[in-house]
Amino acid sequence: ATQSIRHFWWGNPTRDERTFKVIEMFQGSHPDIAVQGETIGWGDYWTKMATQTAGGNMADVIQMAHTYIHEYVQRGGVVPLNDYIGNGIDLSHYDAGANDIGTMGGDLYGINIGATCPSIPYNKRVFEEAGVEFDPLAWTTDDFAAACEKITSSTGGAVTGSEDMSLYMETFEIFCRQAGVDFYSEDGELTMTVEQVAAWWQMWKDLRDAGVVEGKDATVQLDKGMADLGLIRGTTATTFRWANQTGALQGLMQDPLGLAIVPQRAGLQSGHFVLPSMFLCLTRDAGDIPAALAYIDNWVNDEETIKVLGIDRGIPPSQKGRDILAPQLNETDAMVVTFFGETQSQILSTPVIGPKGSGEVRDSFMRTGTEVVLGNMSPQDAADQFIHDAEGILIRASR
Amino acid sequence: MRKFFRRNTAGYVFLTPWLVGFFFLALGPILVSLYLSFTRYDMVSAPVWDGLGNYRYMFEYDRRFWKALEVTFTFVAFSVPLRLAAALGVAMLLDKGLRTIGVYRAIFYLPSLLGASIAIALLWREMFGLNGVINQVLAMVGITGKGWITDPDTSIYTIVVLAMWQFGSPMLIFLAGLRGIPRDLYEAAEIDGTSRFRQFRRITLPMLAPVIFFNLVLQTIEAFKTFTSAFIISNGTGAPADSLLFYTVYLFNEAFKFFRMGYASALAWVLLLIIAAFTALAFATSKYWVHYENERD
Amino acid sequence: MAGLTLRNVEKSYGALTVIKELNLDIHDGEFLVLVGPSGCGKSTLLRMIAGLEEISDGTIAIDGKVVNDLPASKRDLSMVFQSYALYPHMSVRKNLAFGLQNLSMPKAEIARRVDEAARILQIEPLMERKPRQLSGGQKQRVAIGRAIVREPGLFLFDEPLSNLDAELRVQMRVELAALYERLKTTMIYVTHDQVEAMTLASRIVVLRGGKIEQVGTPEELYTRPANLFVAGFIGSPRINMLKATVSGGQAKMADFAAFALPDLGTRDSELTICVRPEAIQLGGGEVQAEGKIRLVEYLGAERLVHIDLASGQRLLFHAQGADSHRAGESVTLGFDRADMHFFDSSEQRVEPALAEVA
Amino acid sequence: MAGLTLRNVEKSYGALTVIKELNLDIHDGEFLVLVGPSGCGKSTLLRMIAGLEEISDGTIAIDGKVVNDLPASKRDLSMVFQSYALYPHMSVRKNLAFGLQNLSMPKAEIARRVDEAARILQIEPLMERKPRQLSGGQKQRVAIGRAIVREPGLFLFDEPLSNLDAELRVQMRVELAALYERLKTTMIYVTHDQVEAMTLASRIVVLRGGKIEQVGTPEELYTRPANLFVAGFIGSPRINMLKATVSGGQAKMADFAAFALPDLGTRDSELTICVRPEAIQLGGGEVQAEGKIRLVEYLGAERLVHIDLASGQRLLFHAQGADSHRAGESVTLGFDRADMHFFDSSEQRVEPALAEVA
Amino acid sequence: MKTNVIEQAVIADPDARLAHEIKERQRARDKRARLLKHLFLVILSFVMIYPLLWLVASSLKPENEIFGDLGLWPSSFEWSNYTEGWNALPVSFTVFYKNSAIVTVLSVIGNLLSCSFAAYAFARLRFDGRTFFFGLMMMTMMLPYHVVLIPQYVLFLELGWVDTYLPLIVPRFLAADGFFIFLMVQFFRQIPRELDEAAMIDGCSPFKIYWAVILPLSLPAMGTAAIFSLIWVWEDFLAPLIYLNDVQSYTVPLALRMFIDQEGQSAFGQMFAMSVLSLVPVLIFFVAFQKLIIRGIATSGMK
Ligand SMILES: Nc1ncnc2c1ncn2[C@@H]1O[C@H](COP(=O)(O)OP(=O)(O)OP(=O)(O)O)[C@@H](O)[C@H]1O
Ligand SMILES: Nc1ncnc2c1ncn2[C@@H]1O[C@H](COP(=O)(O)OP(=O)(O)OP(=O)(O)O)[C@@H](O)[C@H]1O
Ligand SMILES: [Mg+2]
Ligand SMILES: [Mg+2]
Repeated sequence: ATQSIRHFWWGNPTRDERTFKVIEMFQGSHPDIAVQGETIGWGDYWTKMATQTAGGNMADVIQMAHTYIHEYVQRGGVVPLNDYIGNGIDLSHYDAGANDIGTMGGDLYGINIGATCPSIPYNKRVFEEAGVEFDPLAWTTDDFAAACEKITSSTGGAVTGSEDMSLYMETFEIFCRQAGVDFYSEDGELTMTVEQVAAWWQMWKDLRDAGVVEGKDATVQLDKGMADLGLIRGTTATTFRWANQTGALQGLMQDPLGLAIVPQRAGLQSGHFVLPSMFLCLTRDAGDIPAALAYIDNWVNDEETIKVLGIDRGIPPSQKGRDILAPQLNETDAMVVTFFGETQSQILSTPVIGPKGSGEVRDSFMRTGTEVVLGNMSPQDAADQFIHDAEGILIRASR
Repeated sequence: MRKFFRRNTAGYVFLTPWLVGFFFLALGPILVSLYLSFTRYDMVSAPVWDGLGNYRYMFEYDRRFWKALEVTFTFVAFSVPLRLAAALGVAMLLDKGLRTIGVYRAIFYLPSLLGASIAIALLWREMFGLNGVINQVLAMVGITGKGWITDPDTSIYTIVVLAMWQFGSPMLIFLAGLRGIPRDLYEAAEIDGTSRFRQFRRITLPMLAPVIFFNLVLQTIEAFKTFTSAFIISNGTGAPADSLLFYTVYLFNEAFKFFRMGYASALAWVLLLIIAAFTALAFATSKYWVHYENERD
Repeated sequence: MAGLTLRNVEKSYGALTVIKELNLDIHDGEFLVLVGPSGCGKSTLLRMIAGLEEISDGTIAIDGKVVNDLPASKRDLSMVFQSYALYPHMSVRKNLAFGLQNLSMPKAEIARRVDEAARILQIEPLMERKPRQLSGGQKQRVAIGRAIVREPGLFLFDEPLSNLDAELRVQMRVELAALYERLKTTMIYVTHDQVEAMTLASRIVVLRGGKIEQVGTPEELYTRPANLFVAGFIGSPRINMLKATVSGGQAKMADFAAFALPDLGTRDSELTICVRPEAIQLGGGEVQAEGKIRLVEYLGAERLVHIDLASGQRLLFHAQGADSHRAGESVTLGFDRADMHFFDSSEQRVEPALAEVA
Repeated sequence: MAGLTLRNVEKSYGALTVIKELNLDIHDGEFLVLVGPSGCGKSTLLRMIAGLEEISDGTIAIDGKVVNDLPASKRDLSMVFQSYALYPHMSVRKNLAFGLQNLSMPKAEIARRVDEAARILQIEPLMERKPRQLSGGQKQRVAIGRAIVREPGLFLFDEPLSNLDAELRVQMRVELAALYERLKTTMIYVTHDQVEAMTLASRIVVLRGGKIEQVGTPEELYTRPANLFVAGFIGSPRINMLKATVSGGQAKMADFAAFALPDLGTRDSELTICVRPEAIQLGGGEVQAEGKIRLVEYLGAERLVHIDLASGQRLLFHAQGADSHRAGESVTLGFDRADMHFFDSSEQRVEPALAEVA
Repeated sequence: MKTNVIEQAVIADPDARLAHEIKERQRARDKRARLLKHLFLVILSFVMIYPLLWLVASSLKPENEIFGDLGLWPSSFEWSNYTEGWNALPVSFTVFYKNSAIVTVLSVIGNLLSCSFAAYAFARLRFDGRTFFFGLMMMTMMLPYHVVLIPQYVLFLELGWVDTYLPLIVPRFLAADGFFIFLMVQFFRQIPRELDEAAMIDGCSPFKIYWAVILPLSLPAMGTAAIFSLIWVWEDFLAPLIYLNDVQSYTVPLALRMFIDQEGQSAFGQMFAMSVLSLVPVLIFFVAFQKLIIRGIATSGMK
């Protein structure tokens, strides 16, 4: 090999296996390009990434998450790909708007390599046994509350209807968008409102007070891993997750899972959206750009590659991709793809990706929300404080 | 001049590996971190000089800094004495007699072997959770427990318990130390009609003082720097309600989650000063209670 | 106050038996001195009595009560360790006071006793020092002090004066004797110093290889050693030993003329005849030989004269004061029959029948 | 082989000066014995010579080369520590061989020397033991062994025989003398044993409080002590000291009749007159007094008779062999003028003018 | 016949009988005391060992049972977690173990050597600047390591050491871990100085004293240090995480981190199985080396 590139992603055993297979295949077809695959789990990935970035030693091609892409884009860690689209990388078959979220200020920084959407995975067995009947694609917050009540009472409280999602900012985002309010404006201003925040927390407080959602002990743990979810442990019937994680959830459970949308608010618009679960980015430190481009192009276009990758990283953001995969999907995956397809119609807009500091705002949201969960603050007061804090955070982050 | 060389050569020869390591590997990064503490540095772009900005923000505006200090001090105050006491107690128990003691030593060290792995985090949440083992045991004696680890008022103490439970390394050091106490002192004390307890207080403790001192200083330093257990148990967030926001967890998040390495460096140097103050205090008082048999001067 | 009874006491380290079937009665209030060659088991015996060393076999009773499994701390005794075993982290004063504090004695009384001991031991200026700041002899005195501040029923001293200068040793010896006079406690005292043994002991026990060779008053041991070992061991300079063959009531030693032997009640034809160096007479004595002075050792008050006899035997002569013998000089020497000690071939003392002493 | 020169050597621990302005020349091949009361600085001096103790002031030269800052390991000497300092983790054999291995000596030679030392010290059966399995005297012998296997230019012995029994001590003393004879190396030897000092020394140094009181051959020290301290320190049993007032050529001691004093070349009217216990004569002597026997100490070969005089003065009389005095008896005692040692009021020896000795 | 005689003698001799009885009584009492102590230790042991039991149990459970069911006993034993876990990652655990072994063995050797060197200097030798450097050494332990991570990374990057084992191993040969230096200093200071002196008299250079006297006499401390440094290096994941890029060069703890994906498919069962296995070498080493710790060396060559 005369050229060499490094590809760095966060993974797990299956994903790593698939990715290394892809690399192997790529090298088979491109004997002049050596690819070094580098991988580690999610949590450690970002520490290592930051260190490599600081050292000027980033891998040529990296996997990005929507929660972090802004940080790297704004600081120049990843480079725009505009010049290479159609000129090295062929994205012509991509769904319209599939790369919107990877585009900032008109430049494309991250190529969508798997789309996902918000979802409420639910324990089918529990729902059925409790006799809950609902339309997973069109239920409302009232249906949701009723379902929770039914489940909780029918199991005598052994299983509560739902996890208390008041601290899930992702779920709140849909709630917000249902009212037509996005979190941030295009230029990074905070646009979410005190009212929406208060209403959100109030809604959950009511459910909590009714005793139909999981208790505060489970709630105040933040950023729970799958292993800690009530859904997995059998103590609640639903949670919030990105749809592409359904397979992973199902692997840890015995009961079958179903997927529902985040409940609608009666009379308001849909807040549903899709976003890339992962991006591929070209970094500032990339040495051999043509080789990297060849690699990326192969990744999004090569049929065999798409087959090997499966929907592990999300649903292919192109009909071509989805068609290639359709025959090989297992039951759960098929359900996910179906769900993804069926909810397309509910997408009204794409959310704006958060500015620098949005991660910290999310932390602040969870922290302040905790006070509400613990009963130390009223939803309204907490909402006031959160918005105040969030503004401060954004100001500090923008310096 | 020759005298100077004669006096110093051996010392510096033995110190060479450390000196090389210190000057070539450690000092640079330390100084850089000091420099960074006066800058804004997001790790992607170049650092920007900010004077005392970080420090000013820390002391004037940063509520979470103070919270982190509070959490950390609470932890240090409880965990260090408890852990040392547990370690010393068990070490004393294991010091003599009993043929099977090797097995116990291994068993008691196990928790420390497991360190702060994901398994421990899961387990700890389970044990101290609402329906955890602890509450089941408490229920047996008629006490209704609570979610110890999820209640901001008590969560820190579960970490203290964790620290105490992982007393393996100080225990091992105590064991090694106990072995160094000349047996004839106990014989003399026996002859002097000394009770076991007084032997412990008047012979064991003072003779073990250098080792106790070591453990005290090191455990204090380590306790101030505690990171992994709190980080893993709180999923890196310091939750619930920042009650597990250990100083280094906060520092880590500032650095690697929020890209404020400059601020994190400032935090680090403040922590260093705090630890240094405590260590200096320990060293200063040591001459009153740590006896080195062999010091000439 | 305590009497001690040792019955069939044994001590082994693995296969090595250090104390063998030892039987000994120590009377209440006795000053017993233990002597014996290096490594014979003196310290071990002391440590067993103290309760520091497990007894492999037999029983030890204090005041008639078997104490085999009584811990040292309950035996009410104090001990000066051969290795001092001072508490390195305590000042001299604290070292001395430590044992007393265990008795929860009033502070003033502790201070009084400690000061008294310090005065006796002449370590008053050293009271605030740590043991490592002391000279060997000073340490040893602190070790003695630690034992004497307490007034237990039994004192055990393991070579307590070995590192003191002659003058101090005499003073300390006198102090210990005074202490003994005052308290009349049982004392067991190990020493290599013959003067100490002789002057302090009410009885001396001679130990060899873990066995008792003889027990008796100093005078008994000196004048009537029970066997050749005791004869050689007690007395400095060492007793002269001469081989003799007996035939027909006559004894013959190389270099000496044969002489009539009193009835010794033994059939052995090989005897050992011992004569103390101070019993040798130059130019006199009932049994005489010719010799040549090999070496004159100067000891201040006296001289030790080493004399070679023709057969190669060597005799030691303890010469008094003004004596002007020189090495190389030829002399006639002799001794009286009354000064002879007789030992049979099994090295046991044999006593001449009284009537027959000429 | 090494000669040593000490010039104005001082040693202080903080404010405490332990060795003061010490000057001493030790000749090459000399056997120098260091004596002095406990804590006078003997060990310290030895350690300074060895290079283990920093010298606060002054210079030490070995063979004319100043060695103040030469490390101990380069001084080519061996030392027996007062505290033995055996390597606890090594067997006796390894303890002995250790120093030799540092010299990269052939294995066979090491083994030979170690075996030889073991034989001399009678520790052959102990060779595989660790120090903690040895008795005190055995440890001490190992410590000696460690010093003698090497054959350095200078030997330093710090009370090497203090924990051995009398017999062994004599044997070891003879062995050390033989070693000295064979190697003719400089030896510096600290002891509290007068016999050792007297028999081994080519010269004795008497140290007190870190200062040299007198240096001389054993005979010089015994017969002409330079001052009252040396007189009292050398000689066992201790010399008798009597206060005397001088007037008009006559000296008067309490209890004794006045007698004519030779010219002492001093104007002091207060003198101290010393008489060795063996110079006392019962019923004889030029100067006489009446006394009462307080105590007779039995020492085997001789007796120590303590006599009270009317004024309360006490005299010690060293009685030879067959002596039948009893406590309580009244006696007349005396001594000759030739046996008197005179010391002036500053405790320095004064010598009677030769001509005037009657 | 012979035993009979002895028995008779025992019965006949009251002292011997008494001695016999006493021994029996003492034995009984010792036994009781021992039993009590054991009981206490056993209970404590259970508390201490519980997490390991849980870990082992979890490693044997089917994936979907690990979190749903809190009992220790698996419904079926999934030994496949072990067999499959070993090869679940792109690189076999055989390689990870080999990598870990290389890094660990070299690191432990480096640590023990270099730290004991420095400790010897600090504890035993006098030189100008000793206190100053000791203070600096202590200081290096106080700075949270996260803030020097990046400068250090840059340094090693400059040296071209990234993606090699050098950043993991070289610092250990340069006494980078103050913990061990300080630990050894405290133990070295306890060794009677007279032994150094005796060795000096025996013609030892400072190095020989260190090697032949100080080291063997600090076996308990060295054993402790060996155990700690082995365990810590074996379990260390931060440095390997930062400095190793190639999966082929990953160490075991890094490999264990590859099983868990917060956001996706995880293999908890296999991760637990491999975690259990990763403890095995450490435990073996612990059991082997703790003997050093308890075989204390009585400093009894001293008076
Ligand atoms: N570290 C120290 N600090 C203060 N004083 C000390 C120290 N070491 C020794 N000394 C004092 O120095 C003096 C001389 O001690 P050294 O050990 O030389 O005495 P020594 O003549 O050998 O006595 P001994 O015959 O008892 O062994 C003693 O009075 C002792 O108390
Ligand atoms: N732990 C042990 N293992 C084996 N033998 C030992 C042990 N301790 C002592 N001994 C041996 O037991 C014998 C008696 O030792 P002890 O200390 O009683 O002698 P000692 O009479 O006091 O001699 P010394 O006069 O030399 O002090 C010695 O020969 C010694 O070597
Ligand atoms: Mg002894
Ligand atoms: Mg001394």
